[in-house]
Amino acid sequence: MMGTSGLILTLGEAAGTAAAQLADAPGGLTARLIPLMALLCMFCGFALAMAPRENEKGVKLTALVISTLVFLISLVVAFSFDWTRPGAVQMLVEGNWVPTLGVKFSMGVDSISLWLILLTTFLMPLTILGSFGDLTGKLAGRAREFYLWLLVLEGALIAVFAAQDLILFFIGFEMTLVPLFFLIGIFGGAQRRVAAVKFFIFTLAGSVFTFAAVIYVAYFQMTRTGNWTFDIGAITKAAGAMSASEQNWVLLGLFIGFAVKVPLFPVHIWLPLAHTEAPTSGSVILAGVLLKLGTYGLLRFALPMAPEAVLEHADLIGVFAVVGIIYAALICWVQTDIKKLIAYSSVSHLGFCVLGLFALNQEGIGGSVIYMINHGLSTGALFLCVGMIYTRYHTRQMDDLSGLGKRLPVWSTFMVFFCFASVGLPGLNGFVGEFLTILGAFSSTRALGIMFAAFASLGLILGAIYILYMLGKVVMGPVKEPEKYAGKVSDLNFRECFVLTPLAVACLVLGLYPTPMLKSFEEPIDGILSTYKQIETKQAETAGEGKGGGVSMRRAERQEVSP
Amino acid sequence: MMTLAADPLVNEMGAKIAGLWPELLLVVAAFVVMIVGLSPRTALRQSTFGITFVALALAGVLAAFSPEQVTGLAVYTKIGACVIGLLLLLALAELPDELGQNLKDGEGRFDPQQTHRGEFFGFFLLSITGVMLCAGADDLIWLFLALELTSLPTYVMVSISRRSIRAPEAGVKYFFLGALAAATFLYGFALIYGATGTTYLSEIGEAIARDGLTPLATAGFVIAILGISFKIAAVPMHFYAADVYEGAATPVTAFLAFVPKAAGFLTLILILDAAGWPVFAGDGMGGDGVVAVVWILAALTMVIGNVMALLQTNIKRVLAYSSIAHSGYMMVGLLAGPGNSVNGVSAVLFYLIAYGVMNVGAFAVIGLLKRAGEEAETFDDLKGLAARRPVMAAAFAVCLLSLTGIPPLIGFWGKLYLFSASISMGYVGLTVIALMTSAVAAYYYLRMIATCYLIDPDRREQAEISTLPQRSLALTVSAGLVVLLSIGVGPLFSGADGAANGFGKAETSETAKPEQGNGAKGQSSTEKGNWDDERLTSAAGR
Amino acid sequence: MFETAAKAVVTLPFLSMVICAMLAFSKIQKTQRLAAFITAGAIGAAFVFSCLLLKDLPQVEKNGVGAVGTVVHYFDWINIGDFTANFSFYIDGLTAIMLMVVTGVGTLIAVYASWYMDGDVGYGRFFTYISLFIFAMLCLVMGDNLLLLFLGWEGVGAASYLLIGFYYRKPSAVAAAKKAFIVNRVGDFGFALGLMGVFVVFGGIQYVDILPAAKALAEPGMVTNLSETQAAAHAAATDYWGEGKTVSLLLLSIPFLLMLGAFGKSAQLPLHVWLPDAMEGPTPVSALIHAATMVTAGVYMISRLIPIFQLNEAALLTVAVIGCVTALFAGLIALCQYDIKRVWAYSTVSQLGYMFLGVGVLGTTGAVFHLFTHAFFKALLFLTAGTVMHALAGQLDLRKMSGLRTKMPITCWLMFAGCLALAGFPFTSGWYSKDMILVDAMATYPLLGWLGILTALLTAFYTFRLWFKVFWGPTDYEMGNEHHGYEADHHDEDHHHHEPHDPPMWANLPLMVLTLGAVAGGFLGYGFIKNFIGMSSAAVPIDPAHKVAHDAAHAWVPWVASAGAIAMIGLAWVFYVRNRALAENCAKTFKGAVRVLYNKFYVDELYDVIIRRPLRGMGHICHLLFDQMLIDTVLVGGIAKFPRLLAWGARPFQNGALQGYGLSMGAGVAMVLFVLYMVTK
Amino acid sequence: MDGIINQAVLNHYLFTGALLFALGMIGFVARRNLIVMFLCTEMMFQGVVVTLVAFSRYHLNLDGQVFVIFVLTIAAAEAAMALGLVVLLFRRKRTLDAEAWSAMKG
Repeated sequence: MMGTSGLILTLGEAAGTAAAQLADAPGGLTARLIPLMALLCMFCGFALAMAPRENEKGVKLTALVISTLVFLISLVVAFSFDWTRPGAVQMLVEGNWVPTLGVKFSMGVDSISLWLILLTTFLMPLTILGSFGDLTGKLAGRAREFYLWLLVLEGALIAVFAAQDLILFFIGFEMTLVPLFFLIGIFGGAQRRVAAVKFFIFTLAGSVFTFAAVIYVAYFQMTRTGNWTFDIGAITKAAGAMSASEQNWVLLGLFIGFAVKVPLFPVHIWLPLAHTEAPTSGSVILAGVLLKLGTYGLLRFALPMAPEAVLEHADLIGVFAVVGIIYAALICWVQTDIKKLIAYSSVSHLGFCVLGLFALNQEGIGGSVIYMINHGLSTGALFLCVGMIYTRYHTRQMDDLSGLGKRLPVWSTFMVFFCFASVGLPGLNGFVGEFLTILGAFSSTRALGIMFAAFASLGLILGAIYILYMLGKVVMGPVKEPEKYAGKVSDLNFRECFVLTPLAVACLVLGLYPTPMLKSFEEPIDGILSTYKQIETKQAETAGEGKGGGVSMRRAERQEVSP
Repeated sequence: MMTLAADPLVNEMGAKIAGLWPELLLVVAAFVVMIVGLSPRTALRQSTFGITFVALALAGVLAAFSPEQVTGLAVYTKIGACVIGLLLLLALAELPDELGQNLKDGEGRFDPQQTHRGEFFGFFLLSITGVMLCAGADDLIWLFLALELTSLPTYVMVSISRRSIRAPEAGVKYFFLGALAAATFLYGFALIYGATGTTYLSEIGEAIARDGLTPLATAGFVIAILGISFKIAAVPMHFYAADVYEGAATPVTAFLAFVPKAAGFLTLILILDAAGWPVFAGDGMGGDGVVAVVWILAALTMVIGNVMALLQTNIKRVLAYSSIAHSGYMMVGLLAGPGNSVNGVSAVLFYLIAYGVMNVGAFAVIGLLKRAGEEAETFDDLKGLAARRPVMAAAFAVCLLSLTGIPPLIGFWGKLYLFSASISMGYVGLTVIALMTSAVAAYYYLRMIATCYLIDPDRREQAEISTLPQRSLALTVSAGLVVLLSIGVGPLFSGADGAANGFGKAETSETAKPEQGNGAKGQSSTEKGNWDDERLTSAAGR
Repeated sequence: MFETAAKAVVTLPFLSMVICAMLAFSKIQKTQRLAAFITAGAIGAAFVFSCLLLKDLPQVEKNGVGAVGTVVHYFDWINIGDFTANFSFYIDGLTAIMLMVVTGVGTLIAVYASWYMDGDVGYGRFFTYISLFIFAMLCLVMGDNLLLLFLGWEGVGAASYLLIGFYYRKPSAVAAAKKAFIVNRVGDFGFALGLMGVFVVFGGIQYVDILPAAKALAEPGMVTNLSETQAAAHAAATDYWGEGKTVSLLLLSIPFLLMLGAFGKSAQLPLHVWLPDAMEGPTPVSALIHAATMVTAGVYMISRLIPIFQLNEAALLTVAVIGCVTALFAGLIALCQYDIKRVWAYSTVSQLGYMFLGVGVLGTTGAVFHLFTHAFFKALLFLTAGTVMHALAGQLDLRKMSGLRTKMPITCWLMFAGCLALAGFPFTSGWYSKDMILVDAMATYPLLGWLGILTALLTAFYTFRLWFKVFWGPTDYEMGNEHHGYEADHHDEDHHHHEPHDPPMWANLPLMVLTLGAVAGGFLGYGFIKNFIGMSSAAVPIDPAHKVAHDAAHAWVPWVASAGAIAMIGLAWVFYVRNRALAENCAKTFKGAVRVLYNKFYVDELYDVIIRRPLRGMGHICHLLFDQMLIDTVLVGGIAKFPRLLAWGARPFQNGALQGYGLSMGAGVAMVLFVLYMVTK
Repeated sequence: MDGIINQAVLNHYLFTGALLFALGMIGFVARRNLIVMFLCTEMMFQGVVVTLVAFSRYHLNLDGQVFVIFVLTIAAAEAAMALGLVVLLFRRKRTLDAEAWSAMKG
């Protein structure tokens, strides 16, 4: 009889085989560093729960050390990555998890994943260091939980970006909700409970559609090959053969979940609330990395799995993105809470990201990916800056604060710098992505077009308006502080400078020398675009027989000319 | 399909008994417990728990070494029932003492009329025996008896589980409506028998394959399904669930949420199997009706279960409605049947065990909360739990998140399995409903977690947390199992898959299916004409 | 050497910026002084390196083909797919001229500023910004592609923002800084789109690719050996969309889009509003950024891309008309302003209008020449105005000063030289360059030419109105109440502010150099500029014979203009020296006109009403109505309420009564059977 | 075994069974006394029993009748339980009105 050997026995057996499979992965230790990072974060995170409650300092330091260690490991990964073939999934570790459904524990990176992992591991130690002064008052003594959830979050994020199995991706994707739920719910502001629940439910409600689509695509793959697998490569390869209507449904399913996560207008409504209520570290990671899960998902799954549907609906999605850009920017302008303003600006910025993705060309997608990273750095830094103000004045209202340039010159310098990065000043990092995404939309021959670029560019103007409005109120103007703290606050201390400086350097370096990163994106993007090229050649062939058709003709002519 | 030969004359008593050792052991243990429970000696009375525990554990081991002829389904169920039975037993262990029946320390005078200890554990064992028997059933009569064996003890357990006036109320509702439902599915059984002329499931299956689902058979199956949906607390037989779950003592509620449900699902699997998984009957075989009914019931069950839970303030009622909703999810898997690539039956079996484990954890926490000696069961009582008892809260949260279906916890795997099965059978719409309702479900599960973690305890409002070692152990073990099974989910998957292997797999493998279909059709077309003759010959054979 | 020099020119200000920033952070007052030395030194060194480039330029040019400049690759910037934009420099005659202006004037102003800003707490910060500005400006003029130009373009915008808002606690300064950046962004919006259009049409954004390709498009016969990319661009441009129509539209719209950028940066109508307000910044900033260098970037850009503008006649005409109208418009406003710096600001707008008129009529030589000379005399005028302001503790109101000639004679005569050049007095630099533009304009569009002459008369009048008012008449003045940009606290009032006086000699030295440029820049630079423009991509090929004929036919234009200017100077003398009451009577007579001019034609108010308020209103609507009401409450709230609604519907069946449950169950069974009957029927 | 009943006769029996079943259900809903309600469920069981016996005769096998014996046994067991339960309830509230037991709802 099947399955008669007793649950416990089989369980132990499976654990043994899984461990053996992990240990047998080719390529020695370096090949196994990626799962190591994720698991290290998870285990150490949960282990923090056992730390003594009184020893806050120890907990903080432990968290810092672990996250720094993970950052170092990720650097090792980056250095052992073969940059000559960035499109290939490298350092792949595979182990069977659920053989019945072909679910595997498989992690590996290509250049896009690797950069995003680096972003995560880079931001996390800084965030942790930045949060050292945050847990005061009622929250004193709860450092354990705080750092526990931060580390678990980091582990989940690494797992998402490294996952080469759809289910593993989805696990990471959903698992990020739990730590953030607690981070917002326990350590947040006045409305923290509402915000946490809204964040959780909203994202979960979106992702159930993604889940359905994922299962459907996996099922479709099964009908083609006869084996269940959730291997991303295999599924992506098979998915292109879906019929047009299937693709439409799959795209819809994937899109709903990822759009909520991005968040795209009009499902962005959870974000401002979550951000305003979240503690600084939560906001940093939320804006810096978590939102990118949405665009990353779109890039990894929606684009390659439903190419025909994407071609058909890219314009519609583009409209949402562009409307979101302008709409959120306008809203930013009327905010009174600095943090809310930055939160809404994220909505606006991520609109560019989505727009670039659906331009379906190198410039657009490459721009979008680099925008993910750049937005993570600059917006993360802005949230840190706002957090530093909040720990000093316990307010984030622009009406209460003014002329801080006089009181906190160092802080103001950083603030202005990151604002410029965020507003897309050339030479700083924000510009690269913003420009390339608009350029992609402008020059795309597959979707979107000039009008999309034109309206998106309005975002540039509005972006300047709201950011300068905020700077003008907070950094500049006559000095005004809440009376309680007037004249009592001091400028950034060494620790805070130490948190912001690496971010500033990264912003500058990525603004002036993004080419290596961009070049490393080309190959993976080519992989995604190859599906579209195939469709176009197919259409061109059929069009060649019959009458000339719009998109393919344009593309074909260009190709004739360029070589 | 079934390993036993179809002809009852070949039915060797010995072979059958050999497959029933675990059940026999439990029945014997039940009688022993009942007798020992009446002993005036405290030590002996207190040994009831030990006896029960050992018996269950032994039964599990025995089940694991079942002889060949026992079906995979039965083995899986028996082991699962024993494991979860052990968990439930841990949760239940202190219940008789809580009732204050002057048994614990032998203080006061011994009054046999006042002690339910023996009955409690005895009935517990009998009910579990019923589930085990369900899984091995090959006959409608056996099925009926097994179902009743599962249910009847639970009526008593509910009624005597608490001193509160709510317990008898729950008991009366449960018992009367249970009788109504029993009559209903019995009526369905009668019609099935009428339509096919036999009570043997395998023969019913053959008859259906031969004649298709005649209207009479369809009616029989549908009525049977409706009746059994009482056991699984599915629409339209779900009304009792919330009241009964609320009224019964919490550990008993946990018991109710698993044991009758498991029996119900096993029965459904068996009779749907006999019906030839109406899905495949498809065109001309008359299965549409059954499919439509199950589809609608599954959808309604999920929707009603989840939305009603939103309105509750009593946690037990919330979990009751959530239990209804989970039945709905499992019905989705049931509808998929053996499926054409993912076995929906094995998904259901998997989910049953998964649900059992996380369910015990969730109820155990509530069982530990007290207010003035009575059960504390509102949301307010959860406030600040995390601050006071972090481990307990964490275990609770793990179970609830698993119930929500947050990956990678076991509830997620269960849903993945169920919904893969249903999507691969083309029930995309139903799956989407399921997923949407599970997002709704997230709200109330999250509300519980949020109450534990996010609301600061108010000294005056705090509920007491009793220190019941065994119930705490039940909580810890089930939370631990949730985590363990979540990570090492593969074996449970293959176990469930093996258990469901008997269903449909062979038929659906690419080569076999068309042949069978043709064969069945051909047969039915040729033999429909001389139905009467055949009837006569078969009668003569008897 | 050539390459190293080119790289050094850009790198030095960048390093200076970094060092100055560190000094500023160090907060040690003593080291702050160092910032000025470093900045001035870096810019000066950049000037020297620019000269080296200049020296090498002709030799390099000889090896090049036609007017194609030399490309110096520094490092990769943004490369992905087909898109390439590197940190590379394109060096030709036009670049050289701009380098001279930027680094030359920049050095002088940095030296002046080291005196002017002395004692300000933000001393280090100021020079950090100045270095940043110079760095960005150099990227702007040296970039070999449109994106690097754009980097500089936005970079100078940011520097300008920081410098205008230098006195950041003054609300007016903050508002002005914001306005400058945002209005510039409006222009940049067009510029960015134009840039993308260039990429789509020409397949690249490097000058080496696009300029020849554009020329080839304009005159298909002229270039025979098209390179691969150019051929591609050509093919793509003629029939890119497969219809032949859309792209030509795109191609035709590119100049308009780019133009928008130029109008923003160079403060032309309708985007001129920011420049006068930008005078909130320290005066050296006004001189450097808002007169000499940054605001001329638009002129530089159009000159650089003149082949692309030539593809669309209408675009050129638009540039010319806008330039001309702006010149007149700003000149009129300048007549009635009382703030010295504002007068000069409007004068700058007006002079920039001339330059646009110049490029609009394809007189790039004249336009760039005027850019060159204007840099000198306008910088001089601003710095002298700054001296006055410094002397009078921030006093800028013409009505509150008079006869300062006796108090600060050097300043008086320095400014006089600048005024002459601005007014176009014969043989001063302004005369040469302005009249070159007027000749070109008269030859192409006589109407614009006459308007230009009219503007020249206005220029002469308002220039000398100011000079006469400030330095002539009875000595009388009222001290301002400002100390380094802010309202002075009385207790720390500086003593040497009580008596207006000239700055020390070393601070005046830069002014003298500028004076030299203003007076002699014309006849010294004439050949130089012409030669260099000829060696650059801005050269417009014109039939030489035709040109000579034209010039001969319009030889009268300079003389008419200068005669008029002298007459207007005389008029100003009458009004503001001889009989000041007359001027006041005049003003009273034309009260309405004066008020309109004083209020700058109410353009700011108009923009406020038709753009800013509606936009902000939209923001409120989006936030309150759409976001909070519609999406959050109605949509999301509605969806969230829906399950509860269902539950309320189902609740009555859960009434707790045994029979009720029995009934519900029975009814349920009956309904299911009914459904079954319907399905299987 | 003799006396095969034909379709028509079977239908009569089936109708009788169904009627008993339905009457039982109606009675369950309509009556308020717990004992009567229980008797109604017994009536439903008897409806099933009639049906089973009829089918048994129709099919000419004994499965149905065997089934009936077990059903009756279970019904007896339930009756015993019902009695116990009714006593328990009566002790608590001194009434057998089903309406008295509807505290929990919602």
